[in-house]
Amino acid sequence: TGSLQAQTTIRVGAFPNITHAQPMIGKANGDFEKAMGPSVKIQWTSFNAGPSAIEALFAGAIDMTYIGPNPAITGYVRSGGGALRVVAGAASGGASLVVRNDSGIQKPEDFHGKKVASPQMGNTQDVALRAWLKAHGMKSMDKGGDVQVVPLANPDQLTLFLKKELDAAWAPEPWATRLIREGNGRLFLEERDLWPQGQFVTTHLIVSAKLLRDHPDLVKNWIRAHVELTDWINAHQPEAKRILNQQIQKETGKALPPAVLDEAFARLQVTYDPVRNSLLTSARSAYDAGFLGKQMPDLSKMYDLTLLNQILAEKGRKAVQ
Amino acid sequence: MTTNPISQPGFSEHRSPVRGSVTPHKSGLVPVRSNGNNGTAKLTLKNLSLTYKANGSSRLLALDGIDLKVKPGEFLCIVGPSGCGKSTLLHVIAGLQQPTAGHVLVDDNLMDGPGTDRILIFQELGLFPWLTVSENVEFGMKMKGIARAERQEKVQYYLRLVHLAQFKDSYIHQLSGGMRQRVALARALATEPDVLLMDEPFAALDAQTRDLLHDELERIWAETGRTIVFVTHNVREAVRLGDRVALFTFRPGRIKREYKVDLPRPRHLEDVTVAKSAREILDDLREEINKSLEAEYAGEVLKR
Amino acid sequence: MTTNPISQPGFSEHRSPVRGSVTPHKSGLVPVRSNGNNGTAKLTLKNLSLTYKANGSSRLLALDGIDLKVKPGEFLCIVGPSGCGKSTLLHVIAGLQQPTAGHVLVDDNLMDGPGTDRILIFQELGLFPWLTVSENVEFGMKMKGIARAERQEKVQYYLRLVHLAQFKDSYIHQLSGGMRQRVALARALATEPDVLLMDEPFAALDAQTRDLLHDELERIWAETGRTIVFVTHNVREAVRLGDRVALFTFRPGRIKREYKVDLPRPRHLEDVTVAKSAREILDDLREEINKSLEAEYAGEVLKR
Amino acid sequence: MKKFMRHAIFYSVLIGIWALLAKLKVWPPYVFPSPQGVVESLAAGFADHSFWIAIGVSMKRMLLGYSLSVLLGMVLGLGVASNKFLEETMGGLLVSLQSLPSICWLPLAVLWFGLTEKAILFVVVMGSLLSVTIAMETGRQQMPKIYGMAGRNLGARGFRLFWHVLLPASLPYIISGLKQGWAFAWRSLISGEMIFVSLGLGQLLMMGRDLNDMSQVIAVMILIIAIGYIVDGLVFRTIERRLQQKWGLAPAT
Amino acid sequence: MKKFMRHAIFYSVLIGIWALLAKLKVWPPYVFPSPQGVVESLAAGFADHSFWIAIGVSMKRMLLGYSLSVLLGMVLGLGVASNKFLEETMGGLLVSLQSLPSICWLPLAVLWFGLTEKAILFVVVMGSLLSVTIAMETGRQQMPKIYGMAGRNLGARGFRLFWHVLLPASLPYIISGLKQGWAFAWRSLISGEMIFVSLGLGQLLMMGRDLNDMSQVIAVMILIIAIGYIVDGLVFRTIERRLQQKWGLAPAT
Ligand SMILES: Nc1ncnc2c1ncn2[C@@H]1O[C@H](COP(=O)(O)OP(=O)(O)OP(=O)(O)O)[C@@H](O)[C@H]1O
Ligand SMILES: Nc1ncnc2c1ncn2[C@@H]1O[C@H](COP(=O)(O)OP(=O)(O)OP(=O)(O)O)[C@@H](O)[C@H]1O
Ligand SMILES: [Mg+2]
Ligand SMILES: [Mg+2]
Repeated sequence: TGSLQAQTTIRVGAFPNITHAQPMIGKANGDFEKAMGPSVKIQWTSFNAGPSAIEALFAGAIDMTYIGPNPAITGYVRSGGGALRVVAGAASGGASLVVRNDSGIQKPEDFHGKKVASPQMGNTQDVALRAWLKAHGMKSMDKGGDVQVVPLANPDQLTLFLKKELDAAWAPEPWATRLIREGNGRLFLEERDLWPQGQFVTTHLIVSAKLLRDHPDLVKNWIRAHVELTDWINAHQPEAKRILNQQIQKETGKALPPAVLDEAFARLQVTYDPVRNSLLTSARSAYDAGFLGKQMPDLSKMYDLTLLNQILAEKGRKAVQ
Repeated sequence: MTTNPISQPGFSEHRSPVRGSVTPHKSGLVPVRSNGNNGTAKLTLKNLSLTYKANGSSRLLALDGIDLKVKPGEFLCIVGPSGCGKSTLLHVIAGLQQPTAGHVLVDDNLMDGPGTDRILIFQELGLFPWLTVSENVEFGMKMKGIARAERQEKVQYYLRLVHLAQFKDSYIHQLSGGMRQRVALARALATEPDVLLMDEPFAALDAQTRDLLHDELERIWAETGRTIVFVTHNVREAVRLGDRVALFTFRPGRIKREYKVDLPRPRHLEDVTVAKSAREILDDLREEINKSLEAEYAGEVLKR
Repeated sequence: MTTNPISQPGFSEHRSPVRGSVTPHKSGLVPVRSNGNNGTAKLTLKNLSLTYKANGSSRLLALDGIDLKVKPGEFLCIVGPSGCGKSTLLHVIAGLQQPTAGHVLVDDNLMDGPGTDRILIFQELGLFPWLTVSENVEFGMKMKGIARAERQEKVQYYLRLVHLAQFKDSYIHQLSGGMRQRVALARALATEPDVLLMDEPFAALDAQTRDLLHDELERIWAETGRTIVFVTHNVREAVRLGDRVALFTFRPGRIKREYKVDLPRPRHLEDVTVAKSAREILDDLREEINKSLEAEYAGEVLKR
Repeated sequence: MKKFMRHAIFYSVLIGIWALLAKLKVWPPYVFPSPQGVVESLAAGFADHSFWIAIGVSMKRMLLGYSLSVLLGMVLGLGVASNKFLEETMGGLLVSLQSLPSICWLPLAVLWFGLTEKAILFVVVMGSLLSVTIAMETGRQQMPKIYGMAGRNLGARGFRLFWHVLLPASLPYIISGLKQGWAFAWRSLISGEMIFVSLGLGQLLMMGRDLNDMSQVIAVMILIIAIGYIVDGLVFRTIERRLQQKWGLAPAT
Repeated sequence: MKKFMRHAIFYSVLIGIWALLAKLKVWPPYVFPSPQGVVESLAAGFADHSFWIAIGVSMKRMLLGYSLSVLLGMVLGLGVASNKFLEETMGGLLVSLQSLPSICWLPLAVLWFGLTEKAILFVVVMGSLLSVTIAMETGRQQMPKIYGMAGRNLGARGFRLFWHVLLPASLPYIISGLKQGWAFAWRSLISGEMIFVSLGLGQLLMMGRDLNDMSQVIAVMILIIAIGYIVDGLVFRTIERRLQQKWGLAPAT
């Protein structure tokens, strides 16, 4: 299939965001181009939000993308399992419950009657927040409890922190850090403390089912490069952070303040493990909270980690679940 | 000397069929009955009626059973009280308004819709404010597909005719009322239609300019054999210009009477014969208006 | 019998100071010089000039050094060739247009801007299409703050005066040209101003209706002592109505000559004396137009 | 009757094409849902009352916000029209301020009004306000001079001139502004309703998009279109028809 | 000169109030930046060329998309105007279709055009197209009857009637539509640029909001306003002035 590969272009999506370290750094350094060889052309597209990336994947405008768990689930469920597969992880951790310093919250019980924000109705943090409240015997107002859960865009959370109209927020990085640094906030808990081994998925790599079917070799090459890049990042954190920030600046015109970057990055873990169980657990909670329809969707076929595990085996590492 | 190509001996009066004499009436007017003859007509109006929706559910009968023939090359003047339906009639002939009943034949063919064979000078003029004077005059020719060079020659000719050559690049709002009226006149003449429908085209002109334009119009008419239907409220003007004058009743508009004008051309507005003929029509008109005023106020007389 | 409250013996002609005789001229006209007297004037125009921007950079001198006095209760008629600046002058007096030079005094006070003491009947009428006929007539009174009941009484009175009582609830577009003109007349009269500025208010009316309205206007004028400046292209009408007639030159508009009309009232349009006087003015007008036409075409004569 | 038939045919053909495209599976159903899918979404939405609630909530906001912006837009238009200074300074900014996307107003809305209805109203008003003002200004600029002259001649001044002459004379223009303002208001409302979970149609639309649920997106689109259609027929067409009758304007053919 | 002075005063006072509010720290500087902060953002943006690039990219899209939608909007307006069937069916939908937020078009844009410039153009065109059509339709409805009559009387028919009479006669209305269309186009562009990261001003604006960087948001707003101001002055005011001169229309005072 050499001649076929000669014309192959693969179109990849990613977000200019610190939870997308592999694609950003790989893009900056040309690592993927090197790994895929001259016969494959890589066409990068940066997205601002998950739904757009899923839309593009649905429309056949991209072949694979780095993306958060939520849009991946909706994309999988919406297409009846036909559109995409998760083939690797990219990042774990990086979400925290931040409380406003003068909100008077010291312990979980203090959340009674408070106003707590999540980024979006039904997304991972929203689900995590509701599950955590439930675990501590509280309910959100719409379920008849006394904690007001307000889904709210991250920037608005900061504004309302400053206006003292919001008491707490379950936020991903770098917003958790910014709420702490700029919004007079305090870290109440890190979500990773709630998970086994402190791992829960934040970003993973999905590919269209079609690409996986037609060009498993390409996907495999990509995953290999992805794994190697992950290792490199973990081994060269300071340089990785510098390149990451540069790339973010290049694409968005704005770099993160170094302090925010450092603090946020510290709460993240760059990994190739998709932490499948965390997603399934989270999906279960989401279903319990009524976000996934009348029937618990079957997510068992959402993962195809064969290629990843092959590569890990090549490298003599432990397979992931 | 008459430039009128058609010459028909006298006929009886239109509505009340009293026979007129064949020799010219002493005032120069001969009552005629236009429907009597069967020669080809340029325009034939058959039993035309038109009802307007007025306020609410009430209706206004503007034209009521108009029968009229206009012969090719005839100069027909229409006079009548204000609001009797003269403009409405011209709109119908131009094909811009649908009659409620009856129909219009042009050259014995059923007319449907407007055509460049019948050009109307609107009472409201209807000049295009987004065009200059010369572009306005050019408009009809452009629509007819006349070549640019010829168009411009004609624009110049007709603008001179109406004494507006100097204003060819002006926009309409820069003209006085009378100048606008002359632009509308030039625009219609320049289109050179078979039938010219003119709705009080000289109403806003000073006496002298009007006299000059009377002469020009008569000359063009005589030279080209055009058919002209000319609405005016100036009875003298009607006698000055027309082969025939039709007098409309007040409301609804009917043809009360027709007069053949048998005075030799060229005539002049101030001619004694013209004045005399006009006075005769004016008397009929006056009678018509008084009758209708009385009707309108149910016998109540306006205090004065 | 004259209803004219002001009666002044003859004066010399305006531009070429040839002394006229004190006794009435044989035609009933007396050339006058309006600037000569020093009594209080209702309107005083001092050296009024107005230049329009025409196309591009060219300019058009519409009014050129107009000096004119109108006495309280005087009926002044203005005649002149089409496009000579008559409407412009009325706009200036009404305060709707700023003269380039000179100024207007009303009752010896410098006029600035429009006021309900001077109501203009526009040549284009300027009726409000969003109002009914009676609301249009009511408008000026409403602005003056007249009580509703009185307003409605007057609306009815003036609509009857112009024979449009039946159309009080119609909208403007439902009226014929002549009817619209009468609405504008009623609107202006109903506002009952000191000074009425009328720009060809009867141009679209049939002869008989116009005659009736001449009578009405004359009656109102005599009864109320209103000052009227009346622009017309109908010289006979000017003589029929006016105490004085001012003849404008072609372009730029200057006062070529003024005539005092010394005929007894009531006059009639068809009176021989009126016709005779009119002919005299018409001769001057004709001369004026021919002169200007010649100038316009630089000696070239229109072929006819 | 015939008109109704023509309408029926038109919409049937449209839906037919759509159904055909969906049936042929030119695009996967999760990006290009079938009419049936959308009807199901609609039925489900109405059945669980969420659409009714959303329509009610959004319509209330629209009515309030739109009325407010028409009112304020007119006042502003009057200001700009009557004050030379305002005209010079504001006049040239109208179009550019109107072209600011609603996203610009979101932070200010949150800052000034917090998570309240007022914040949403603010976004709606800011989004459509100037649209009316632009139309008024154009109307005033393009109005035949004679009306103003006639009004002043008859003694109308200042506010009375505006109210009795300039406003009705420019009404034909204002109508267009009202229509455009309506469109702006809807779009802004949708943005405004994204500030926080606020039950409206904007929320439903965004949920549909966030969940990549095209059936829901199209269902909400249909609701918006239907509401617009009704309002257009009841309000704008009525004003237009009355105006045409009064002024004797008529669609040229 | 005096006009310039008045402008200078107006803007100085505006900026003065702003600076004062910022100085008084009525609101935290994160959400209510000072003029200096914004100027710094502007300077930085221009210094690292990101603003220049964004302006270039967005202006190109605007020019293309806007011209296209004006053109198509007019064609559609002609269609609706000249075809009774289209008028009945489409006419009533114009306002409602125009009120659909751009977000509705995003999925279709991606589906049909992929992640290309065309997708963004599509969103811009869909966002402003009908605005021009609405204005044309209003113009045609509200145009004095006499123009159409005079045109037909002089032999204009069909397309020629449209081009030589109906279009110029409704130009005063169309101007207002062009202005509103410009505003719609900008707003849609900002939405369109959210499909993917595409360097435009919309991107910068959204970045600013996503990072809660109000200085950047306001800097971009100022850019949008400035561009609108220039376009308004160069295009719309010029057309308006020419129209006023030709038609003898004048702002009433
Ligand atoms: N669009 C309309 N709607 C309702 N009635 C109308 C309309 N146009 C004209 N009319 C009525 O029809 C009658 C005839 O009008 P028309 O304009 O034909 O009169 P006219 O003879 O031309 O009068 P004039 O000499 O005053 O111009 C009038 O009474 C008028 O009120
Ligand atoms: N707005 C304008 N811009 C430029 N020129 C104008 C304008 N209005 C009028 N004029 C010119 O001023 C001159 C005088 O116009 P005006 O309307 O005062 O004439 P008039 O005496 O009333 O004529 P008519 O008897 O035809 O109504 C005309 O030559 C006309 O072309
Ligand atoms: Mg008429
Ligand atoms: Mg005049």
